[in-house]
Amino acid sequence: MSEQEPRIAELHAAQPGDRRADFPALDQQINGHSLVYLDSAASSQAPTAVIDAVASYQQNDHANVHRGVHTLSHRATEAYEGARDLVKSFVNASTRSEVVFTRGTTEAINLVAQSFCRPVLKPGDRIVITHLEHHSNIVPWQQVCEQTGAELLVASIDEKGQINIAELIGMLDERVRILAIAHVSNALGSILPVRELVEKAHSLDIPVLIDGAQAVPHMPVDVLDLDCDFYAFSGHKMFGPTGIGVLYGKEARLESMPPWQGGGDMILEVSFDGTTYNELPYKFEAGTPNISGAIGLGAAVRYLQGIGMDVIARHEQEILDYMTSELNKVDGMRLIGTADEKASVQSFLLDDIHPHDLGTILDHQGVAIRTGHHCAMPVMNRFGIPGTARASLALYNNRDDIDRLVESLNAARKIFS
Amino acid sequence: MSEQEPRIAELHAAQPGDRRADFPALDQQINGHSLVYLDSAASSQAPTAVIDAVASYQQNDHANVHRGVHTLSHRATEAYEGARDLVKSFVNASTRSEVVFTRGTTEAINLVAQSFCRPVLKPGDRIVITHLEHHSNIVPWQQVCEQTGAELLVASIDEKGQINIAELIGMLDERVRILAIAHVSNALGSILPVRELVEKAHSLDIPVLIDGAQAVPHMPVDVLDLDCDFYAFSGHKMFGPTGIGVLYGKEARLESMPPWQGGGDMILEVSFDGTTYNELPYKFEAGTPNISGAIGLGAAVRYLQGIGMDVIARHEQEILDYMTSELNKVDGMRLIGTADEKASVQSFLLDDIHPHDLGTILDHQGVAIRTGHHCAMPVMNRFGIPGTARASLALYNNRDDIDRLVESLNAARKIFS
Amino acid sequence: MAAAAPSQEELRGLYRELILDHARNPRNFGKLAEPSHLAEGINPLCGDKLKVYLQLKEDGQIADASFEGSGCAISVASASLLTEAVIGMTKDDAVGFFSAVINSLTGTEGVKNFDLGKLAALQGVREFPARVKCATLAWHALNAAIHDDQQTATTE
Amino acid sequence: MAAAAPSQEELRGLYRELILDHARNPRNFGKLAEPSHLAEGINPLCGDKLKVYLQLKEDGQIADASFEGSGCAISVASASLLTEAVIGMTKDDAVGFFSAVINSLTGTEGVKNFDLGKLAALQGVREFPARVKCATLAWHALNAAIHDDQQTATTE
Ligand SMILES: Cc1ncc(COP(=O)(O)O)c(C=O)c1O
Ligand SMILES: Cc1ncc(COP(=O)(O)O)c(C=O)c1O
Repeated sequence: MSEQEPRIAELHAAQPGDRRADFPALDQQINGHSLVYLDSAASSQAPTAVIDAVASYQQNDHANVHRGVHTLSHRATEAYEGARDLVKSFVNASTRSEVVFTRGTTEAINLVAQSFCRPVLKPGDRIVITHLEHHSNIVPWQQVCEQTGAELLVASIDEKGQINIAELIGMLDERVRILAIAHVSNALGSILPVRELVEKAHSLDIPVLIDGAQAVPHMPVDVLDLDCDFYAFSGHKMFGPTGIGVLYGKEARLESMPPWQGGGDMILEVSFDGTTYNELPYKFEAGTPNISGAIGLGAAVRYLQGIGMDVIARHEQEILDYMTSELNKVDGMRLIGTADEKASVQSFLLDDIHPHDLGTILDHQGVAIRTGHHCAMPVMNRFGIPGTARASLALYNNRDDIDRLVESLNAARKIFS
Repeated sequence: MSEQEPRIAELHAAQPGDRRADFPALDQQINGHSLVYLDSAASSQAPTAVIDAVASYQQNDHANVHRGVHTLSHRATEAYEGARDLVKSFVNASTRSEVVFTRGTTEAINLVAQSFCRPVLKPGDRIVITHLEHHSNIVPWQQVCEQTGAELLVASIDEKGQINIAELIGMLDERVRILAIAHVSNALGSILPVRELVEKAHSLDIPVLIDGAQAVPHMPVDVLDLDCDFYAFSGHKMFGPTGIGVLYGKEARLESMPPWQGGGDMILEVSFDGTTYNELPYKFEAGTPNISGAIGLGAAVRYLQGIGMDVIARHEQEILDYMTSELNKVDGMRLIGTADEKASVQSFLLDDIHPHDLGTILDHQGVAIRTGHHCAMPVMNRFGIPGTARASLALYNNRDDIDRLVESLNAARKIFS
Repeated sequence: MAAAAPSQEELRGLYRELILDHARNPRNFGKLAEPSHLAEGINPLCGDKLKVYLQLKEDGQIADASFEGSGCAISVASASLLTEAVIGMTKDDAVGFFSAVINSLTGTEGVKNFDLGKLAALQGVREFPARVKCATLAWHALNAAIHDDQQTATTE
Repeated sequence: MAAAAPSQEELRGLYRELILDHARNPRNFGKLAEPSHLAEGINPLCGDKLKVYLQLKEDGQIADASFEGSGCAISVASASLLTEAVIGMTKDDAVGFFSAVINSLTGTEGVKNFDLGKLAALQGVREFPARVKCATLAWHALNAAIHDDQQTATTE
């Protein structure tokens, strides 16, 4: 027993919530108060390791990638492709060909809608999504349906913000060309049973895209284990830079797809008689990529692997539980999104204070939350509300942050009482 | 007279070529020699002002843009939109709505091909380009032609690498839906008479896209004066970060186009009955944009404006002239691309040394050039060669760089003699 | 980076009693029976939507005005104050008033020689740049309605 | 960041006399009259293309081999040396030799107990990672040809 104790102490010291010093943006005063950042679902802060990796690349190693024999070009290519290897191992893809760099989740989903779906969709075909999707996992499907005459089916959610699984499964039949679902809802925090849904869809030969924007920063993700066909996520929500994200796609799927954008790097040969496209993943990376962004994302992956995604998941779950119970103690509190399985996010309403006003008053006390529809207007319609206030967590949040949140909510009630 | 002298001395001291200290990447040893960077046409180095702007944004002001009431989100939005204003003034657009941020030139051209052209193209329609285009201004048009049955016409170039204007103008008639031309050729350095071509095309109501990737870093560009309908360029070639670029489009053109990618930020309202798109330029910026990239690009614009594009153009013209005459003194030299109007780039072949070998030998002496087809395979075919060695200039190059280039070319001849 | 942080007084300056009162009990709330002009305003930042209804007489006088929709305290109070202010104005005066209000909320200097009346209470928003669009939303809709603009007005 | 810079000797190690000789005077250059197997290799980095032709006997022995195309000194010399080396081998031996060569050029350790013969001259490329793909291009084409791969081989 006693031998174990030091190890427990170490574990405690290594709590992600104690690593705030790694994140320079957290160490500042906002309106005279130390910043409490509860808006990581919109975009996370970057650790020094990421900021420095990008700056150092620019200062020492920058050149265009893939086609240079000179030293800087070689270094840049190694660093860029090295980032791809890091991402591959992070989500456990089978090969590096399956890791396509995009601007973010949104571009990744558009790529699948336009390159995987558009060429084959016809009237009578269906695409199935859920009612809790982010606009980025709705609009690309609306667009491709409009372009092809296919139909968009939407599985509903219940009062707690959970999808109605039976209804969703009932929608799956031979007319469905793709099932596109969030792993974690950005507005409600609900975790979807994606593994089970992939299995069900695959039993009917329906390919599945998972929007993992809100999952990857918070829990271990293993695409091989999930067996999904596509998995999309964004660097800027997982402590990396903006402008970089990933489409994971099973090799056979990506192979079967025509390229989407055309340009440099995605071709083997261009002539006016015809053009031969490059291999995976380059076929889908037209033009000069976001080299520094990918390198920053690689540094973020390394940072996360250094802590361990399971450690992060446990830490955040504890803070989320604490947040839920503390918010429930605030008078006039209405929590939106109370699924049994949740991660990292809590939406709420306080009395009849408009979320926007709440956001301003909290900001005035140094507490940064997001307010509004969170790019999930259908969710707001479902609950009959124009928007919510949303506090969202990342590895660097701790109990003090929650206490400050609750304090400032009580202060807001006073102003509006 | 004597009063003028100090001013001339000042002018000389302010030569862009003397500002190398602003660019940390230039200050390093490569293979035991101080770096001579002659690959800016592939990607330019960034000044400290840009690197610091990006790092400082990440350290102090990062959050997601456009939808937050908290302080960081407001700061991020101001900085991102401020970058748009800087770009607007840099190319003299009429309104900020005309400045759409993209990943780079390639994405900008794909956007126009898919959103402006695809919906209206039909068999019998034509798109006109030239033989000196970069793959990014070829493949998107090949793709949209394949999708719609339209035809791609290619105006030829002469031995000097100049387009045959009469032939090009002869191709313009009522069947042509767009003329897409480079402002400056990346492989040959030829400057195209874009203003004249726009005027001619407009007299036949043909819209014009200009690929300005190689123009914007080297000369003043005024889209209002050019009167082009679209103008595309990349941040990473104008001393900004990778992953950010610009599509300028006339407001009326952009208004008339459906959105391309779908997702967050590009909508006003989403419901399953239908979605209302946002205003310009947001309609074309789906998903979280490359915020730090845009801010870096803004810093690059500020840096360039601080020097003055006309000063930069004069300086580079002088170095280019020096380079041409010095290269011509090297035995066995064959210059590829000898247009009367040229900017910033010189392609060449030396004896029968393959460019790739030349690249390695030069790199070994610290001289970074690019070798190969420069994403312009049709140009290589035109000259019946597999590739060239290319030395390309930017504001930070000076005569010493050219002397080092020539020295190392002579060394290469010895190895292969 | 940022301007000086808003102080506690400034927060109270934003949420003045007059504003909170109009937010809680908006005046002229609801549809007009037979509006001659109407327009919708959307704030894409938060998704807030307001509809402004006008009843114009033949001579251009605004006989009646109302609004509908949901929004934050600032946008609702601003819309409520708007309806009170413009009833009785000519449509030209209302356009002039619109410009003066927008200017007073967004301009770098305060507006001189223009009596904003109760609307002056909105000026606390000047210290909260992220909220300016809330205060101007109804006004953009008013302007669109008067000009019979088919399009949805936004605060961009 | 980078590994130690290549020295002047290393540059001479890359461009050895044997390599320059094969680059200037490539052996077995041109089409075979009636190849039983052929494949093309493209290096997307530089656009270099090489075609490798093989004439296999019924028993699997490589009766003749040649190549065509243009490329840098390294890729041409490598292709030239390849044709010399594989003529007379069985196709299985050639595949084994392919692996050994690739390994010797890209592996982190030198290849032990395998006599590369003249091909050892290519090893100078190990100090020039940007050029490894030039040296391996023809070998990938050889491997594709033996396996009757329809696709163009690339060095990626
Ligand atoms: C003339 C020209 N057009 C287009 C491009 C493509 O730009 P990017 O790769 O930044 O999209 C380049 C550069 O690679 C270029 O030189
Ligand atoms: C669940 C979900 N999907 C998609 C997105 C879109 O990601 P991005 O804006 O980085 O493209 C987000 C975040 O905004 C999200 O939370």
